[in-house]
Amino acid sequence: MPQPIQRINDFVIKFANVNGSGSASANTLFAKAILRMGVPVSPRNIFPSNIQGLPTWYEVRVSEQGYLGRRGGIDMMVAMNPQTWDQDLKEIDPGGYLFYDSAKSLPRSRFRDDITVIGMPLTEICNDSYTDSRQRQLFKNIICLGALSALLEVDPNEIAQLIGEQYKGKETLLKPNVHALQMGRDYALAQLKCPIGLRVQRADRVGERIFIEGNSAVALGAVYGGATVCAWYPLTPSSSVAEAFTRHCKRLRTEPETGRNRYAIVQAEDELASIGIVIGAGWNGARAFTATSGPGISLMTEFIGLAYFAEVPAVIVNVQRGGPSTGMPTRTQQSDLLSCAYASHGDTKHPLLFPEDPRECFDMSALAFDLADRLQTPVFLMTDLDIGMNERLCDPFVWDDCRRMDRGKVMTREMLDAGADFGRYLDVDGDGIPFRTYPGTHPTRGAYFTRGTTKDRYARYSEEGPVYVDNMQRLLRKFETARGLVPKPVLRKAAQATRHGVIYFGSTSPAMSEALELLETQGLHVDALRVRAFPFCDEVSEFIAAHDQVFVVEQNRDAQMRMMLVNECAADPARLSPVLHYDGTPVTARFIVREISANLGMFNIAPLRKLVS
Amino acid sequence: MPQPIQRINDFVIKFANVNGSGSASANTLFAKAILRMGVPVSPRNIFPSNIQGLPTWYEVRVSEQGYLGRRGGIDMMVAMNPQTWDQDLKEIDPGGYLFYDSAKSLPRSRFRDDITVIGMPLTEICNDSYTDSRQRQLFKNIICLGALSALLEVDPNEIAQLIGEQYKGKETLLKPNVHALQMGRDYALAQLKCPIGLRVQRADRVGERIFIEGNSAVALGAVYGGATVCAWYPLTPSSSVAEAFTRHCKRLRTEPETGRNRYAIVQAEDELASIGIVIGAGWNGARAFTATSGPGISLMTEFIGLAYFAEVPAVIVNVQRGGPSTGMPTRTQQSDLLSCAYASHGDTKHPLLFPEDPRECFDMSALAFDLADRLQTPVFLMTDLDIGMNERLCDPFVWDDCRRMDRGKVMTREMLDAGADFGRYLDVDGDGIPFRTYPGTHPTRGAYFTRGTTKDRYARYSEEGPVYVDNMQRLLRKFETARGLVPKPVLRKAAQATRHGVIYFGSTSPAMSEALELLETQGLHVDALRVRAFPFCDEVSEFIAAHDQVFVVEQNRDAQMRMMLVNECAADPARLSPVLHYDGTPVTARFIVREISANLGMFNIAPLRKLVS
Amino acid sequence: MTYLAKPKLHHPSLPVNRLGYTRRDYEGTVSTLCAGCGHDSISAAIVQACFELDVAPHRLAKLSGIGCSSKTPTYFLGNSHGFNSVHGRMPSVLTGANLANRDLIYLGVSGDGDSASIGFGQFAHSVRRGVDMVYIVENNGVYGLTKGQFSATADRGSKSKRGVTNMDAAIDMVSIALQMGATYVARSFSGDKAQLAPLIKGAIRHRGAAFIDVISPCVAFNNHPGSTKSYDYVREHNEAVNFLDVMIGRGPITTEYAPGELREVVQHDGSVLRLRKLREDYDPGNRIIAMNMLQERAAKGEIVTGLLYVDPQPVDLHAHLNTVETPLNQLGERELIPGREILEHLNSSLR
Amino acid sequence: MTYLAKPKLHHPSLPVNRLGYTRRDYEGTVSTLCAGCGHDSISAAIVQACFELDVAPHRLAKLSGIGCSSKTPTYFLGNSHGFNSVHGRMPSVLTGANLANRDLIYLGVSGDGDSASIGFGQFAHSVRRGVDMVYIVENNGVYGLTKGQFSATADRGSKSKRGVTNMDAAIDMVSIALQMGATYVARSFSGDKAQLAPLIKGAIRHRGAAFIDVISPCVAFNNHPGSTKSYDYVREHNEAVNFLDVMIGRGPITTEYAPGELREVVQHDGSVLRLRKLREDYDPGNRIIAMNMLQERAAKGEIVTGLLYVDPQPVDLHAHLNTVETPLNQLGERELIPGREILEHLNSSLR
Ligand SMILES: Cc1ncc(C[n+]2csc(CCOP(=O)(O)OP(=O)(O)O)c2C)c(N)n1
Ligand SMILES: Cc1ncc(C[n+]2csc(CCOP(=O)(O)OP(=O)(O)O)c2C)c(N)n1
Ligand code: SF4
Ligand code: SF4
Ligand SMILES: [Mg+2]
Ligand SMILES: [Mg+2]
Repeated sequence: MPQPIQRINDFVIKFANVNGSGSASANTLFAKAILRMGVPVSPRNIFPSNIQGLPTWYEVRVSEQGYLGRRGGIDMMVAMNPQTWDQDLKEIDPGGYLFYDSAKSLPRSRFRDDITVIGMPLTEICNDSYTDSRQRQLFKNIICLGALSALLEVDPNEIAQLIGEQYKGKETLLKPNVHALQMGRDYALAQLKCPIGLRVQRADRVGERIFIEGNSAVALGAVYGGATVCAWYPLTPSSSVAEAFTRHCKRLRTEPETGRNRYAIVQAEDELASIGIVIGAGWNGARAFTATSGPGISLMTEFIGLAYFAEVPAVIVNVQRGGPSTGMPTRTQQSDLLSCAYASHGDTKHPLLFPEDPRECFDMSALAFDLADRLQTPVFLMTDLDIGMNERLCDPFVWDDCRRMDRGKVMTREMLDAGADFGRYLDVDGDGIPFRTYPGTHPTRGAYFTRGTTKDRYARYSEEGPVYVDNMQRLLRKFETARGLVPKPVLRKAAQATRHGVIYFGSTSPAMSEALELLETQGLHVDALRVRAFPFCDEVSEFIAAHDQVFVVEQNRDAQMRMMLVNECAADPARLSPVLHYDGTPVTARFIVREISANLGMFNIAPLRKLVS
Repeated sequence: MPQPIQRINDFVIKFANVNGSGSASANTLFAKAILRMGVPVSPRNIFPSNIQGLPTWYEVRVSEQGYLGRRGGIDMMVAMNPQTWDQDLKEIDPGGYLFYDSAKSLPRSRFRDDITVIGMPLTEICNDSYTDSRQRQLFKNIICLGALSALLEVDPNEIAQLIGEQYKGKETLLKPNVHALQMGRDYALAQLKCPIGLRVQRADRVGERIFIEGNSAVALGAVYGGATVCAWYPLTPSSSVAEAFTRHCKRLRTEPETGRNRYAIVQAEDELASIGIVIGAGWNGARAFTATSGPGISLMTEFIGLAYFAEVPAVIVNVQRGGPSTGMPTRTQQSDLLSCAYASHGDTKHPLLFPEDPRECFDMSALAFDLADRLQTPVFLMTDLDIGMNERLCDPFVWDDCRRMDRGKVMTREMLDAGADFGRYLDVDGDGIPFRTYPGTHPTRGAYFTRGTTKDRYARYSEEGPVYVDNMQRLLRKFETARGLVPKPVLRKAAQATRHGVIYFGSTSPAMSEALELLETQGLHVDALRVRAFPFCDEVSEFIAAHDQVFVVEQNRDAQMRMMLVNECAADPARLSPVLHYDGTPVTARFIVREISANLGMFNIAPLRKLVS
Repeated sequence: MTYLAKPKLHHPSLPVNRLGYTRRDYEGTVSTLCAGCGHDSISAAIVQACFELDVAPHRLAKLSGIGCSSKTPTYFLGNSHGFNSVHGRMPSVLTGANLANRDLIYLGVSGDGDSASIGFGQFAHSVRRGVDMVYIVENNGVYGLTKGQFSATADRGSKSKRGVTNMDAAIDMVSIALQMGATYVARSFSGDKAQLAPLIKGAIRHRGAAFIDVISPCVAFNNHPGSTKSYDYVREHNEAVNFLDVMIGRGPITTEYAPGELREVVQHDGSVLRLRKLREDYDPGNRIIAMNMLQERAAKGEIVTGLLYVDPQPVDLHAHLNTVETPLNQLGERELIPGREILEHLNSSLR
Repeated sequence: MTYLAKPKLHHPSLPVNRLGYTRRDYEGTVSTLCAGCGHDSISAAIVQACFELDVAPHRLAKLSGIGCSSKTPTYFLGNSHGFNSVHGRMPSVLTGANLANRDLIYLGVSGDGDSASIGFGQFAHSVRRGVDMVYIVENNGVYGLTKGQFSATADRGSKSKRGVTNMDAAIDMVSIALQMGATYVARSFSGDKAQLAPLIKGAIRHRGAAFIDVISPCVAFNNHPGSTKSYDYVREHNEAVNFLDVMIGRGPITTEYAPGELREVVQHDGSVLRLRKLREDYDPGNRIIAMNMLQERAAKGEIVTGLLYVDPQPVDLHAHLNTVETPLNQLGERELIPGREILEHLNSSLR
């Protein structure tokens, strides 16, 4: 047997559970307790498109260095699902650990020799202590947690404290939970060899950071961005954006005097209606958004073209999942870039924002409303399941109370009265953005008829070629203006000057940061640019121009970002090498390092130590 | 006054009419009579999105050389619409001709000095001859036609013959039409200076060619392609595809014994239903298609992704119009390339076919059904309004009676009984295409469950990463197979070896042919490649590689074809120069020549004589 | 100056309403529909209704889908904002507009293709949500703008201009609206402005989902014998169950009417719907009876017109959502943005 | 060998039907729905109906949209082709499949979200076209698969698991199906297999648009007090108007039934629907009366179940389209392709 893995504050543990068995809450307690000990964690739910009974996993990476991407490989498996036993066992790295419910005995052949096996008769303990079957199921998870606290030296007080916060005011729930925790812990301390080679040690590496799901952060950003209308249709993995918005609004947006709502949330009958409601509200001067995923975007396509051409602000949150078609609803990808950037028939282009974590989800969500109003066009917030439905450690939210909503070019009653020349599609100052009026502004001036067909600068219907071209070119100017308004990319220079660069975006960020460090330690220097928006700022073209070879890391099959870069930055495709990961799991640093180093090898770089993934 | 234009068999005449006034039939007679004289014509309808009362035009290019593209410039205007008088007058080239209804006198200021003005009191003549107001309106057009036959020396017997064919068996309609024709002709011969400088002379330049609208040809191609199910939703300019299919089927697809239909045509409630019906029928082994335009494509987007991923054959005819959104429903563009090639969220790619004229509409329509069955995927036939809704002279249709439908890889009851290993998504021979079974084939074998979610080679549901990747890579292999099956591009070498090339496609073809001749006469040698399909055949990449500078001529704003070429052929964008025409009118040879020669100028080619457009 | 705000030189003797507007102030640009199209008469009825109700044109927003009918909002109320959206999706756009500013009047104009074919789902769902709107379907049984194909309201057995017989069951928009919970439901005929204009007035004053199905013959494609939506056919089969007069505030009962039972319904906003019964057995206060009658009469080939159902105390979407009185599009930073301090509290709860 | 054709080792004593199949031959893969989900009972009823009707599994195609309900076709009829399409669009896919081959039986399975929300238009239009199909909505008033949001069939005033009250008017699928011209309309309850299985049998033998609304409680998200789609609520408010027995060919009237008026309806294909009336005043032969009764009972909070309407002589889409008897997908070059000569004639007509 290989040496059991010995690692402090740097390992991956995976819980194999059954969907709907109530394991989620215990799993979260585990992750949060480690966080409270000052050690960064990044947990990931791996769940099926199912409500009850199918396998589900919770993978937690514990990393004092603060690596928040998926690492690959499993150091310890908590195997609570007989259905997936064989598969789960196989995944453990040699020298790793297996924790399982030994109540039912298994033949030796179903185990492995190269790992440390820790059995605990969880079911027995539960059955002895509880009579109710639901209780047995729920407390089993807590007892298990107690045992793990002993095995891994997770501070039980932190767990108890968290349970206390969770059940504040519900003493009848609090006590039995703490009791179960203690019971599991006591058993482990008495019967099992504690601690094992994997351990958690108190550190100070979390700081002020917060722990939140991207979808909730997006929703909070919408509150701070001044969104008042939300129309949505349930669709995994985006539903929790609207659900969180509902929760946030309930707390933060009630008119104190009347108890009435300063927002309107409509669960529409489908995505066509959701986006229609958003466009109607945006046209009428409210800040409005919808949250959806790939299939919803596809259904919204016609309407998105209308909003582009009629120049109506709208914010569309796309929490990307695996495509195409229904695809992999509970898996992650970054594969809707083309379908969003060029959504709809005819010549169209739409701004996209790529947040890397919940903090940027918040920032960019709020920003999206300013951009949509300023640019009078749909703006996409491109997150994904990995970032949206998993809690992620990130910088705390900040807000400047002096910040004002940028409502863009809105002509008021006063301006109209003062005799302003209102042309709905008139480019008064060269930025391609015309003034608009809200309906109801003025009794005799400023009304106009909005259309998805061709119109002149004064919104008069026209089918004339020159009028059409004039309008379409203005829309291009507007897109140029967008280029100057969207968030700039973030450059991370390698320690040494290098001809090699890498471009990445969105949820790939933590894996990429780690990969860059790994590459650096191998003497491979790569400059990195994290793209945060489309249209691409000039810095992106400059970055490509400044490097002989640029890797483009993305989570889709067809290298969609690369295609957009080639096209929009007029870059020679020969210099852009795709690094593609698209099996539905979040990309790992190991994968990126392997791909890049293999590729650099081809470019006559000194041979590299082969890395495993 | 400049010298009146003198041209035989080479001029452009434009009829300015009122929508719904019955001018269409007289206009067609005019064009067809010239054709019957052996002189090629290419007429184009310019009509508004309106049923009655708004201006509409019919522009006829008469060209013995056989140029069928729009030329630009008007030699003679038949101004029958007071609403557009001023605008129509302005369009006439200096030295040109104006024919108008002089019944109502106009001040001199409303005329021009540099053209020949020919007035004829049409209304008066009509009112004297007819009492019924509808008759007055209709026969006015025929009287006008009679006058033109005298002015331009169009053989009146050809017109009379055409009227005879049109009203065969309807003597009561035939006679008065011929009478009106004669009346107009007699008046002109007696009262006007006949002929004018523009004349038609019998020639022999039409040959066996036929004269038909692209939409009708597409529909006929669908009949010959074996389509049995058509589902559609009315949408300009695509409606006449389904309407023509209905007509063709009535004549060609009735079961003789029973009078029953060997086809099913459903006018669905919208485009989502149309494509759904097509996919259901394709899944169940019928050849099925829909015809639509941009907005319909947008609505079909989700379903197209399903067909891609579930691998269901479908043929989608996209008669492109001006976008985005409702755009310019009655104008032409080639601006749905991206929205079709990469339709739907997630990683998707779809074959596209680009016919140049009705003949290719027919050929490619029939072919599309073979390709869809062979590739088990949606195939797009990309025509446009210019080609679809205008009669165009083209080679006659041909058909080989030995030709058999390629139904692709379909596993039969016999094969299943013989023990074939049926895996719905199993790539048995490396071409990426699996076998399918039709429902109802076999009592116990070959049934499978079709899904838009991830499945393994045996169609079993799976959410596993490797299974997903395996399937997605097979789909890429299938796309490679498509590359070998779609129509190859057509190369037209310049007279001299050259570093310059031009790529074009679809309805741009006649303008391009003419432009190439014009360039050649100016000593500008450009090799030309007409792309006929996506994915691009190797010849396309080779063509790009073989030229330093390649112009890409297309009728959209965002250079969509160029983007696809850069991306799919890994071409350096610096070498691909966009030539974009997107005002909704068909591109002209003059425009192409001007753009290309100006651009070649920039590349240090000997300066060129400036051309007007 | 915008295109629509064309200077209108009024003849001094033109009557003005309480806001000082003449009827011409409620007009739009010149119609480009076919001469004789029923839709133009509906536009005229809308003009009349708004004029008589003293609607401030800029306090009304007009929304439509795509079709000849959906074009009409250009032809009336030139000083109102309008939105000609996409085919079949007016209801969602209108819903969103309504959410953004509850203080305006929302007039949705649609066609039978727009609302019964492609837009059937949106029509039904906007009604069942109780959006406060006037939803008018200009129903000609065909797709006018795409040249005369059958729409989903074409009656089974009716014939197209080219002689094709429609085989699909017809959708009766009024029955669906009733079933979806519309609180004001009427049917009328574009050829009967005297009936139509008051129905529109009543709908405008109704604070809930008001639906009016207006049979509106298409002279270009559906006005021939064999059509059940032609002028002749509708005139022959029209069966008005009542006649409406809308009063703002309660006035004395005038004696202008021919005899017939009078009934007054006071709407939530104080407007009075004064209904003169033409069919004794028709009760517009009972949804179930109304539906039943409609079905029976339809089976007999009658086109029942009039105010078919009204709930004078509707509950609209804003009430369901419990939104504040101030239009949402007028809320500012103070009302909407919780600020830094609260965010910091939130941060601490996330550690 | 495909996955679905799993070798089934039958106990020799299992009863077989006329085709020699046992009930197990009508099963599918193991259900992954929640234990107790109503949908699983519907699957069982489908299995029973097909077994008893001697349906050859491969002559039936099962189509669905997306949702827990739409997943169920994997769990029955493993030897039938299935198509789990996209959300809300089963009706169009089924229509197309039906057009391609009129010889198969088409079973459409959908949910209330799938058919009443996103798919409302397709549902309505497929019914009004008279597509020959069995359309089953597994109606739980919520979106199960996306975790319990209200669907459009949730009753106004009903409460979600989290305590939120639904404010939108409910869509009654049965009323809409009737209005759209469905020729076989039933409602049942997943908890009542004895009622449900015969209703499915009758629908399968019906040669037109057959619609069955099956209330099917969602144990995960909609089985609590306050729900009107819970097992308890439905049991309490269920009001069966009749009981159906389907006979293939006319057999003697058995005496197994409790007394009650018996009525026999002979369908177009010869199958006999034997109806025992449980409510004397309910007549499933009259669409208008049926609709009226439904409305009245619904207003009283009753959930009317049973065979609500049947037209024994339906006219289906193929009849409307006058298609040939041979399935279109079996026509070959000879029938479909007019050939060179005709093309040349066409060419000459185009000169
Ligand atoms: C997505 C889409 N599909 C099709 C069309 C084409 N189209 C325009 S209007 C129309 C039908 C209009 O019919 P209706 O609503 O009855 O209006 P009408 O013209 O009869 O007043 C159609 C099909 C479109 N504009 N958009
Ligand atoms: C276009 C699209 N939007 C949303 C979804 C997400 N979705 C999946 S199932 C479902 C609702 C299913 O509800 P219902 O039809 O009632 O089925 P149930 O699960 O309740 O049986 C939704 C909204 C989807 N798959 N596709
Ligand atoms: S086509 Fe019909 S609906 Fe359209 S404008 Fe003409 S008459 Fe009216
Ligand atoms: S969530 Fe509801 S509908 Fe879905 S399987 Fe569970 S009980 Fe059934
Ligand atoms: Mg219509
Ligand atoms: Mg449901």
